[in-house]
Amino acid sequence: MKFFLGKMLLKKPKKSICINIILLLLTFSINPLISRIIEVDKSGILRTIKSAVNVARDFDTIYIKKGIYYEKDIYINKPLTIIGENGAIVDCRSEEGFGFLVKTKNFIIKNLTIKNIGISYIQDNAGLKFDSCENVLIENITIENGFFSIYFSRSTNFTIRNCKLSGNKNRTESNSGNGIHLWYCSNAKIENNEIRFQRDGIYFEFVKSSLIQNNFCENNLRYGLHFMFSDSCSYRGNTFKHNGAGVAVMYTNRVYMVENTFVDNWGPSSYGLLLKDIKRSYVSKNNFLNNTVGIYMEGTDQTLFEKNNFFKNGWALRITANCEDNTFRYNNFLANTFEVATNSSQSRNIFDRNYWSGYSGYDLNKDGIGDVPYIPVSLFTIIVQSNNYAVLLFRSFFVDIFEIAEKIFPSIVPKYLVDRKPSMRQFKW
Amino acid sequence: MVTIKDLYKSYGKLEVLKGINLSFERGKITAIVGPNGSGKTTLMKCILGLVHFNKGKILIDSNDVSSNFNYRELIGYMPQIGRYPENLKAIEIIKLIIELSNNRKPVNLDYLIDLFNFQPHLNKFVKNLSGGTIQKLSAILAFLFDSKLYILDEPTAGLDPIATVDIKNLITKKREEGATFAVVSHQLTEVESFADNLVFILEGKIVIDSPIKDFITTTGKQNLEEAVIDFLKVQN
Amino acid sequence: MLKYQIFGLIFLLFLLGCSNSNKPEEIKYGVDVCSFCKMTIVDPKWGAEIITNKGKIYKFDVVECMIAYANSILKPEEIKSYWTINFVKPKEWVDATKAIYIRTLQFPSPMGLNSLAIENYADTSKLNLKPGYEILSWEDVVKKAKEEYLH
Amino acid sequence: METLYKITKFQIQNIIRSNWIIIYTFGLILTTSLIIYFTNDSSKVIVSLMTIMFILNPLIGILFGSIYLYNSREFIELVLTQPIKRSTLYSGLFLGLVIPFILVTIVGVGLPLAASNLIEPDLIGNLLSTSILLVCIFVSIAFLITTFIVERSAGLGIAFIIWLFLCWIYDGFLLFFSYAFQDYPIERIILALTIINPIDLARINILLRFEAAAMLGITGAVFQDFISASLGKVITFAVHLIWIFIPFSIGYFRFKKKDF
Repeated sequence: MKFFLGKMLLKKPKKSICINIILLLLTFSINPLISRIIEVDKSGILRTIKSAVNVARDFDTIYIKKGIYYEKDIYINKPLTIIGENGAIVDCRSEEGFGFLVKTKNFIIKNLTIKNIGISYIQDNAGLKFDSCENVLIENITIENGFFSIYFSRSTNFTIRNCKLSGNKNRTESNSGNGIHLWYCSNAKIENNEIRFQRDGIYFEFVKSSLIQNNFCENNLRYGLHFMFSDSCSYRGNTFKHNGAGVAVMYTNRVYMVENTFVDNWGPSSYGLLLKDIKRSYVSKNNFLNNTVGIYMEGTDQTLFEKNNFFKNGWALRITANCEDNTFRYNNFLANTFEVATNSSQSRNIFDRNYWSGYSGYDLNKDGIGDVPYIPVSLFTIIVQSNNYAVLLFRSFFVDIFEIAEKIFPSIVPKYLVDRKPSMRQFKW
Repeated sequence: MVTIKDLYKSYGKLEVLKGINLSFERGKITAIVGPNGSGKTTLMKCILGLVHFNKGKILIDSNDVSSNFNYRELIGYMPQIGRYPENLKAIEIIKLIIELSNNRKPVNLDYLIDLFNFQPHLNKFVKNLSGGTIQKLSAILAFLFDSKLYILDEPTAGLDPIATVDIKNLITKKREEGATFAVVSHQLTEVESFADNLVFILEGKIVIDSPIKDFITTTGKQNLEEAVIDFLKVQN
Repeated sequence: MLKYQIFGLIFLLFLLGCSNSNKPEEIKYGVDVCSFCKMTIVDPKWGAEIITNKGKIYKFDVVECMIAYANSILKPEEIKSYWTINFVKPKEWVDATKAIYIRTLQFPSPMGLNSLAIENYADTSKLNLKPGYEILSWEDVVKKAKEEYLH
Repeated sequence: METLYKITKFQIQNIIRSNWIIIYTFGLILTTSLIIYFTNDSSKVIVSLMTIMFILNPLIGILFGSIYLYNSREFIELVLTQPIKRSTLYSGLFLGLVIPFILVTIVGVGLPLAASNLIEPDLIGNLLSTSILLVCIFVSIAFLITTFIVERSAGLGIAFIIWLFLCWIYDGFLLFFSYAFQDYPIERIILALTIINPIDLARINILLRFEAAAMLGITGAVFQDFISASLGKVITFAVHLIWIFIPFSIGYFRFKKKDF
């Protein structure tokens, strides 16, 4: 297992998941020969999905014809395929309960709209809820006005793709649920989904070896993506835009974060990416654009940050004193109000060959590396990092004067936080 | 015309006027003389309402100075140093003073402009006027209206001889028309030439208050200057 | 000298005016951030607060964060009181050291210790507890939090 | 009323013609235009302008105000020998000084900003009105100083120190205070202390109105809650008015009793 996890960081796609899916699909493609197709139709014999589920045998396919079905708590405990015709809608009428509750292996659900899931303060109601499942495929599902949209617990080997999930934009954090919620799961693949107006777009807790890619999470009330205690997972090519607080990756080791875009996560307690107690991870080729803080890191160790773009953030990086042995190289820091803030009194992180738009040094030998080291920390960021209230002096004349004085006679800014080889040219990644 | 009774004024611990009793006779020129710091200017400013006195009473034609500011209509004042807003023209300042003085008629304006040859300066900005011209402007402002009382603080200081003569003639002319004058001055010879009465102030007290002619006669001296020096010696 | 004394006195009055209360402050869900894990606090069923001797209030999303904070960033002797939200009455505060904790996977907590707080045993009736739960005291929760969460 | 109008009018006439004010206005127009031209990023423009409007403008206000009043002493005396009320003269002097400054601010900063179309009119209005309030405050402090302190150089020194205190030293104290009492619940006190200082209040008020607000974090959010609430709006406006009113009226009573 350890070997496998180590490999995770190096190899981009998850082969095991792919193979599983192919196997799964193979199984199902043979199925129609031996299994039946059961039609649900508002004007047919079977008028409700529940009745169809009742009559269905293992590996049957339920085909839901166009129409609005006012149903909830559809309980599934046998391997089935459910496919909706265009315009097939399940409306839970905001009553407490689930859309579908699934406890089985080998389940496929496709092309269906589920809407109006009821709010509950005690139960985690969801459009699609899975408990102890295996081999599941969810595709082209639209969930509107959801509480939790898709919820998995204690499950493995499943794929969620091309879904559009959305909560109610008028809700607050405390009465909305997560878009895709995984708890004690493994080998999940989540791709090409659009998630909006949920509490957290994607939520991972105690999840292992899973892949999140090319998703678009926007306007979620708290986080676009929230990772807790979920080792050896990857996310790549996702866009997290204008979420309440950004993306949080916490208490996790070996996370592979590549080619994501973090944009417009702008608010008093927002950041593009929050890293809290993370070890041995890799952050590369991400774009951090217009966030209050690009990356906020606390207790982050042995992580490599390379080839990222930090553009127009309030703070590009905020690093607390307990972050150690991280390396930042070949990153672009462009037009950020502040580049690095830290309250560390020692050099525990390495900055090497980054491009800093704030750099005003020269390059006499024309090797593309500035001849003067660059200190990306300003006095104000240090003060703020150790004293929250000092932020009120932002843009004050008092701070301006001290910044100028500090530039002329450096005395407070730590000289160890330095990029000794700042790049003269912006990298193209 | 002006009656001052038992006037006291101190700035903090510094007593400047210590019980002044005085009256300016109608139609007479009273010269107020005394060394620097004796309290001449303070006395003037008390009459003008610029300084609030601690004790006593000042009546101008039965108007109590401390009760109503309108009595100032009766007074024309010429300060020792005239300083005016730099970016206004002389004419604008004259107009402003006319506007601020309850719309009294500036009956003497043309006469004064003529007298001081002021026409070429009327449309100049104050910052371009020489010291002497500014002094003339002060004089014009003081004599604009037919006032009953004129208070002049060193009216001839800084003026060229011709203008000095002009001012003296003006004072004499106004006196003949019945105006009362209080003139602060240093120069005893000058005072002698046009004043009727002498008031000599020393350390906040009046030591001489008499018609000039009488004063010279009593001391038996040739002129006012000698008389005053003699008087002061006797005092000491 | 007198001026300094007056200034000092004013400050003291200010401080007294603020620090005297020993009442937890309402958490603004969706706005306030957990002092320990930095997460936005969103779930009204969970929430905890520390009030220090000096009167400063620290807010947490859940009791395990509070315990972690009390044992790593603050010193226990600096703390005047510990508070936690009553799971079944989310607007009410319970003295965390006297609360009853129920540990069950039925109600996963934001940080995974899964120990909800209630004020008395009668409150359990509202939970529809399924078998497999544990009842813990404050001391148990502190111990478990230290073992499983703080490392 | 008529007298007040006349005094105000002649003063405005006098000040507007002064080289000083003309140069300052053109300087402002030039600086503002350059800032707009070279930064072309609305939030950076606002930040740069804030330094000019909330730091430089008050300095010019308090110094120019004091110098002007000291220079006008003799003329004030002369005007006082005319049959007018002292209070009318005082108010007239104040209005006459403040109005040119308002015009200078509008012309020097407002016009280039409005012409550039870079910043929404609402925010320009906010920026200008806050700046105007600040100038009024510092002019009124100049009135307070000149009515109490006869000696010109001492008066100007004090004017400068008051400016320095409000825009610089005060913030140092604030920082020191927040460090010293970090462990206490000082949020509200800090809020109060910041609001008391007109320059800090002006700065935060503007910062909170554009996107930089988020950079103030949770502490800023507390301010935002306070300032955006209707009561907060009233209070912030009231604080500025009080800052104008108190020095003005203390000066006023002193002026009425003063010996010239």
